[in-house]
Amino acid sequence: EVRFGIMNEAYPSFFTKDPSGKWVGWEIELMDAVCAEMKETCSIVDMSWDGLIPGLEAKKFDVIWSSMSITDERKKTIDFTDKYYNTPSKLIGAKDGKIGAAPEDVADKTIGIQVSTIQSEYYKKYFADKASEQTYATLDEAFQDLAAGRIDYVFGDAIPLAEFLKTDFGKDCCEDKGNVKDDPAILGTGIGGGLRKDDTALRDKLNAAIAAVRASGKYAEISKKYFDFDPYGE
Amino acid sequence: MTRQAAALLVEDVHKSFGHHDVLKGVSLSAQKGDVISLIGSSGSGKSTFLRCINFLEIADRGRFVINGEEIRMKCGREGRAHPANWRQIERIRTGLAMVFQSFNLWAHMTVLENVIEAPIYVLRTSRKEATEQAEALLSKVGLYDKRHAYPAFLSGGQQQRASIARALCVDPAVMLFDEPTSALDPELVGEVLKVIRELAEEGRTMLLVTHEMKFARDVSSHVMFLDQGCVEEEGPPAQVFGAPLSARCRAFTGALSH
Amino acid sequence: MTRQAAALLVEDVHKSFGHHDVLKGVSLSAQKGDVISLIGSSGSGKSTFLRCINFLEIADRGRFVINGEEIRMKCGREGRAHPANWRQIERIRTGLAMVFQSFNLWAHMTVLENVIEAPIYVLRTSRKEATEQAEALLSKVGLYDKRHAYPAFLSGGQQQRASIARALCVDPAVMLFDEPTSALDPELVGEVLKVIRELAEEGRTMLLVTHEMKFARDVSSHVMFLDQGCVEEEGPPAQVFGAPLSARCRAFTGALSH
Amino acid sequence: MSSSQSLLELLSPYPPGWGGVLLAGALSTVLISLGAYLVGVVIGLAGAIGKLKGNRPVRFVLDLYTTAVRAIPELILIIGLYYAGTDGLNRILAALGLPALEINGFVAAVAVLGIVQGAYMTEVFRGAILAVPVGQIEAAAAFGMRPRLRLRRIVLPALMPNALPGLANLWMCVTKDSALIAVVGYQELALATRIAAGNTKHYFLFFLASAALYLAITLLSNVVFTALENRFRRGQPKTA
Amino acid sequence: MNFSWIFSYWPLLAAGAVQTVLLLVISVGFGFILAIGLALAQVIGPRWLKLLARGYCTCLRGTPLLIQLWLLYYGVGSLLPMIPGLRASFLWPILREGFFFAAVSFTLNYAAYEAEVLRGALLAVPKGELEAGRSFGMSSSTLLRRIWLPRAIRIALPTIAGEVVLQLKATPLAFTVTVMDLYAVAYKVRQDTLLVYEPLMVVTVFYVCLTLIITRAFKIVEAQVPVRR
Ligand SMILES: Nc1ncnc2c1ncn2[C@@H]1O[C@H](COP(=O)(O)OP(=O)(O)OP(=O)(O)O)[C@@H](O)[C@H]1O
Ligand SMILES: Nc1ncnc2c1ncn2[C@@H]1O[C@H](COP(=O)(O)OP(=O)(O)OP(=O)(O)O)[C@@H](O)[C@H]1O
Ligand SMILES: [Mg+2]
Ligand SMILES: [Mg+2]
Repeated sequence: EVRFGIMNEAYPSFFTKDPSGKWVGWEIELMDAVCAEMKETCSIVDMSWDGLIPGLEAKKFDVIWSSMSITDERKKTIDFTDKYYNTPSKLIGAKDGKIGAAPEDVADKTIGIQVSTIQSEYYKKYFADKASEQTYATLDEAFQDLAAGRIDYVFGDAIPLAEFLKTDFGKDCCEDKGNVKDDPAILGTGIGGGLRKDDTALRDKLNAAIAAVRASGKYAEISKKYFDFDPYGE
Repeated sequence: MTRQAAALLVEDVHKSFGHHDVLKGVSLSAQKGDVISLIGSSGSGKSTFLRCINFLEIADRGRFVINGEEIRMKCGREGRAHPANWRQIERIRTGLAMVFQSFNLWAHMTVLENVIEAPIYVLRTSRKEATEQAEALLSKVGLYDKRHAYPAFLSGGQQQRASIARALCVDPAVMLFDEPTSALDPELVGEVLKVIRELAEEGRTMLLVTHEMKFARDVSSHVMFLDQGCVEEEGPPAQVFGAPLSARCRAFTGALSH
Repeated sequence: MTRQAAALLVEDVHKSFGHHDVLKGVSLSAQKGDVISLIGSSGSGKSTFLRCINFLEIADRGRFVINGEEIRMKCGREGRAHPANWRQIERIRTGLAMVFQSFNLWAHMTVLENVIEAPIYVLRTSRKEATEQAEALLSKVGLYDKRHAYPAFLSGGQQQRASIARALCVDPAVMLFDEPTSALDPELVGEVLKVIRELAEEGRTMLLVTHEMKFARDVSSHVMFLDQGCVEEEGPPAQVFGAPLSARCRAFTGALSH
Repeated sequence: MSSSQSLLELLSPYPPGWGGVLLAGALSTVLISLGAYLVGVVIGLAGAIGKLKGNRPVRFVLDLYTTAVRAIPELILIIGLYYAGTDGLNRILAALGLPALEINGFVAAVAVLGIVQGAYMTEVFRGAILAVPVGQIEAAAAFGMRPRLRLRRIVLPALMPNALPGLANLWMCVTKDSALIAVVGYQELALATRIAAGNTKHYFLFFLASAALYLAITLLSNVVFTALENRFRRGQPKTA
Repeated sequence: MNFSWIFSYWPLLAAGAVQTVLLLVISVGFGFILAIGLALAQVIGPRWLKLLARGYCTCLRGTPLLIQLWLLYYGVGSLLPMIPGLRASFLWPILREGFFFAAVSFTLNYAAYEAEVLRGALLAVPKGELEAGRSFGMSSSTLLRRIWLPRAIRIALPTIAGEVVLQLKATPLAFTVTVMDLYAVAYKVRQDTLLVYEPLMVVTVFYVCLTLIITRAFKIVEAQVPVRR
């Protein structure tokens, strides 16, 4: 049996509980597909973010499957599977007609970024000398501040940003400023499952299953239900 | 305001707690320098009467002239009287001092701090002056070496003496003593007697509740015997103790000697 | 244990608070039915002595035999003695009763509840029996109609009477009275005198602190005069009040009559 | 899709409405809080008595307890106890050749919150006991009451009026602190709210709804606390 | 245990510690003053004021601080820019900051809790001691300043110390309105490195030090008046 640790908050499209307490979302369906591929029974253990790493280490579950970005810094602490998705990063901002996500577009503006994300790293490299940063615990808070005019841009993962622009709230105030220029060194590592350092057997099994799901077309089939593009990235 | 400016004039005080009528029309008039003793059985309303005079209890009915100034009253709901102006009460209280039956020392202050509190913060005396005066008073009541102790660490008699010193330190024109010698030994009672006589000679007016008939006889110029909320007997001590008119008073004052 | 089973035997009690030596070797021995009065100036350590006897204060040194049972002590740090077994103390206290100088009624209970508390929860009397006994006692001290009042709403004398009733209700072999008549009027003092005499006749032992010399003379079989932590004079009342040996005692007992 | 749903539908107690989730969350909030609170009261009383009556080592340990437990973030306590604690325990058990033990997350959370509450309550009770006139306790002792009886019959009723406001505050706190239990995978009101809000993006609706639920819990407990206070303040004359 | 990250994060940590202390001092300081008013209103205020103060305390104690903070920051805060001229005024840089809102809502919340404690303490002061003050002609304000409050605060000191520590533990919520207090910095470190314990331990050490200072200070105040036991 493989136990999957998932954060017990809502990250719609990827994973969330519905009112009846059932787990739904792209990442959940992918998990099921991967499990089927591995011919394992799978169960979900949900925890708050704070409980994920200790839960993993205390063997309450075996793999973190919760949209966790793979970074070098994190690799020092836990192991990761290969990426299973990687979405582009984009800027959204107040409606003013000016589109553009290059460093010169954000000069003298304030950008809201979720704490400790790859976008935060990207900001340091490309925007830091031109714009100023405002750190948020969650993107939802950044959206609200953007709507209130406290900040000028939100910089983050394309999918939740697009979701926000689809809501009544986001539609009225803000618009898509475009994706930022890719930097594979920072943005390219993607999202993977987190594992205990010594659990190489499971890692290899998961990697194989992810690759198989991707190859079999099952991955595209699941993605089509949620997105109008391929979340795997290039 | 009143005939020959009575230092203290109280007329027809009524006070009840719930259905219990404690005072049923008590009157009193004192000139400057008078020492009036209030005697009566336990629960007869002596403390309540004293507390009505400085408005710690508000009498249901009654007229009060203190230090020649009449307290303005207004009628509140339920037909009870209320002071019209609390400022006036506060001002008048600065010329009054009270020694409580249960002392009521401020527990968060040392004896000395207790004594200098009112002079400094009510009368606005300088701290130095108040301290000097307080220390003199504390020496007088034999509490000088306990001046830095907190009340909780004092014996009953020491607390009572601190409470007396505290009342004396505000230099009041009218003093209300509620059983000021109940916890004191005979020697100290004698001292307090001396102090009260001195104060009377200085022209201060004193109202004194006591259960020690001998003390009342020695110290007072006028004695009132309170029984069941009424003044049953009053007059100079010689009369009240020597030849009381009412049987009740005779029984009470005679009770000591059996 | 001791010659002819003294009801109360206390030997060489020392007690100091900080650097202040309050008791410097006080001894006392009482037979069943004795009434011993403790007199002395305020702050001389009378209350402290009483409190040492039922171990509310722990004497630094001393030997205690209460109701014929010796309290086992052990030496703690700093050379101070401690009771070896608190259980023993608790057991012995059930045969002791105390009237406090400051009454110490339990504020969250009515007078009646105050009185029946110890009989019910310590002596395990039935509530009905305790209530009956309590009501009889409250009638005796004239507090029957106040039995459902809370202490905060009582006059000083009423509180003191409640406190006396509370002490009497546990039917104690030894009673410690700390100025039990300080807030009472002469009539009630007479009543208390009667009660104490009755209790003595029943064979109870009483230790009584008082400032009323007349009361002490009337009630006691033995008087001790405490001065500066030592017993300065003791003997039958006739001797202590009539022909005291020490000058200090003469001055003290004579102080009343000037 | 969510925006088309009416607000009432969103709050309906049956799926797809989120009302049921919130109510279930509120219930577990109350349960956890009650559990922790009771543990806290017991620890607090014992701690206060220990601090006032105990000897030096006892007082030192209790000082350490109240300072450390109050200072350390609850999160680290609960993670420490639940994860590292069970880990360590099981390692010891394994070394002794015993089967591993599974500590229930709920129990762990209640224990941790209770221990934390106990630290605050120790101080609340200590202050309240100190405000009881010492003479009343002495009177109880003088009548031969055992310490336990003294506590039950005299000290407790007398300290309650002084302690109740602080105790009420702690109750208010624990109902909100119970959100912490999410770390060990339990869903109470705060988490339920976040999930509902995150799912539907109707933040204000759900935060107000949960605020209303918290307020309802508070109003209910206020009734209890006020009744208790009135009862324990009987016999106390009105100030002012 | 791995603490190597401290070297790259220490400026952030220091700034975070300052924010934490500032939030604590501001909310406790102003909150206490407000609490005195609220407590007095409940004890001696006229009926309407009593009800108002009681309602305030119930609402602020009854709802999570997080929600209050959000209502203030996202609700009131997003209305502020609509006040004409405010955006241009010198106040804007303060009003725009999450810190301002965090400080305000912490103060309001702390006041509600503290008021409850003070209310109980004011009622616990023996009536006779107040009467003694009145009988010397103390005005209500003098009585309050010299007798009633000092006495009440003494009674409540241990509880007040607890409330201050509780307030310290509440400061991390400020992160939800973008204030990078010490806890937020630790959170960032944990997100960056996925270390569970080490960043929290740094916070813990800091909190323990602050708590020690708080409790020590309260102990000193408490010891000024000896209690007979
Ligand atoms: N807990 C205490 N700490 C320090 N000193 C104390 C304490 N209790 C009493 N004292 C001091 O010990 C001395 C004796 O006190 P005690 O109460 O025994 O006097 P007393 O003889 O009963 O006097 P009184 O007749 O005034 O009641 C006093 O000077 C008092 O200040
Ligand atoms: N606040 C109160 N509420 C209700 N009844 C009260 C209150 N204060 C006093 N009483 C009652 O009023 C009566 C008179 O009380 P008061 O204190 O004036 O008596 P006193 O003459 O001073 O007696 P003592 O000599 O015992 O001190 C008593 O029966 C008492 O029970
Ligand atoms: Mg009286
Ligand atoms: Mg005494």
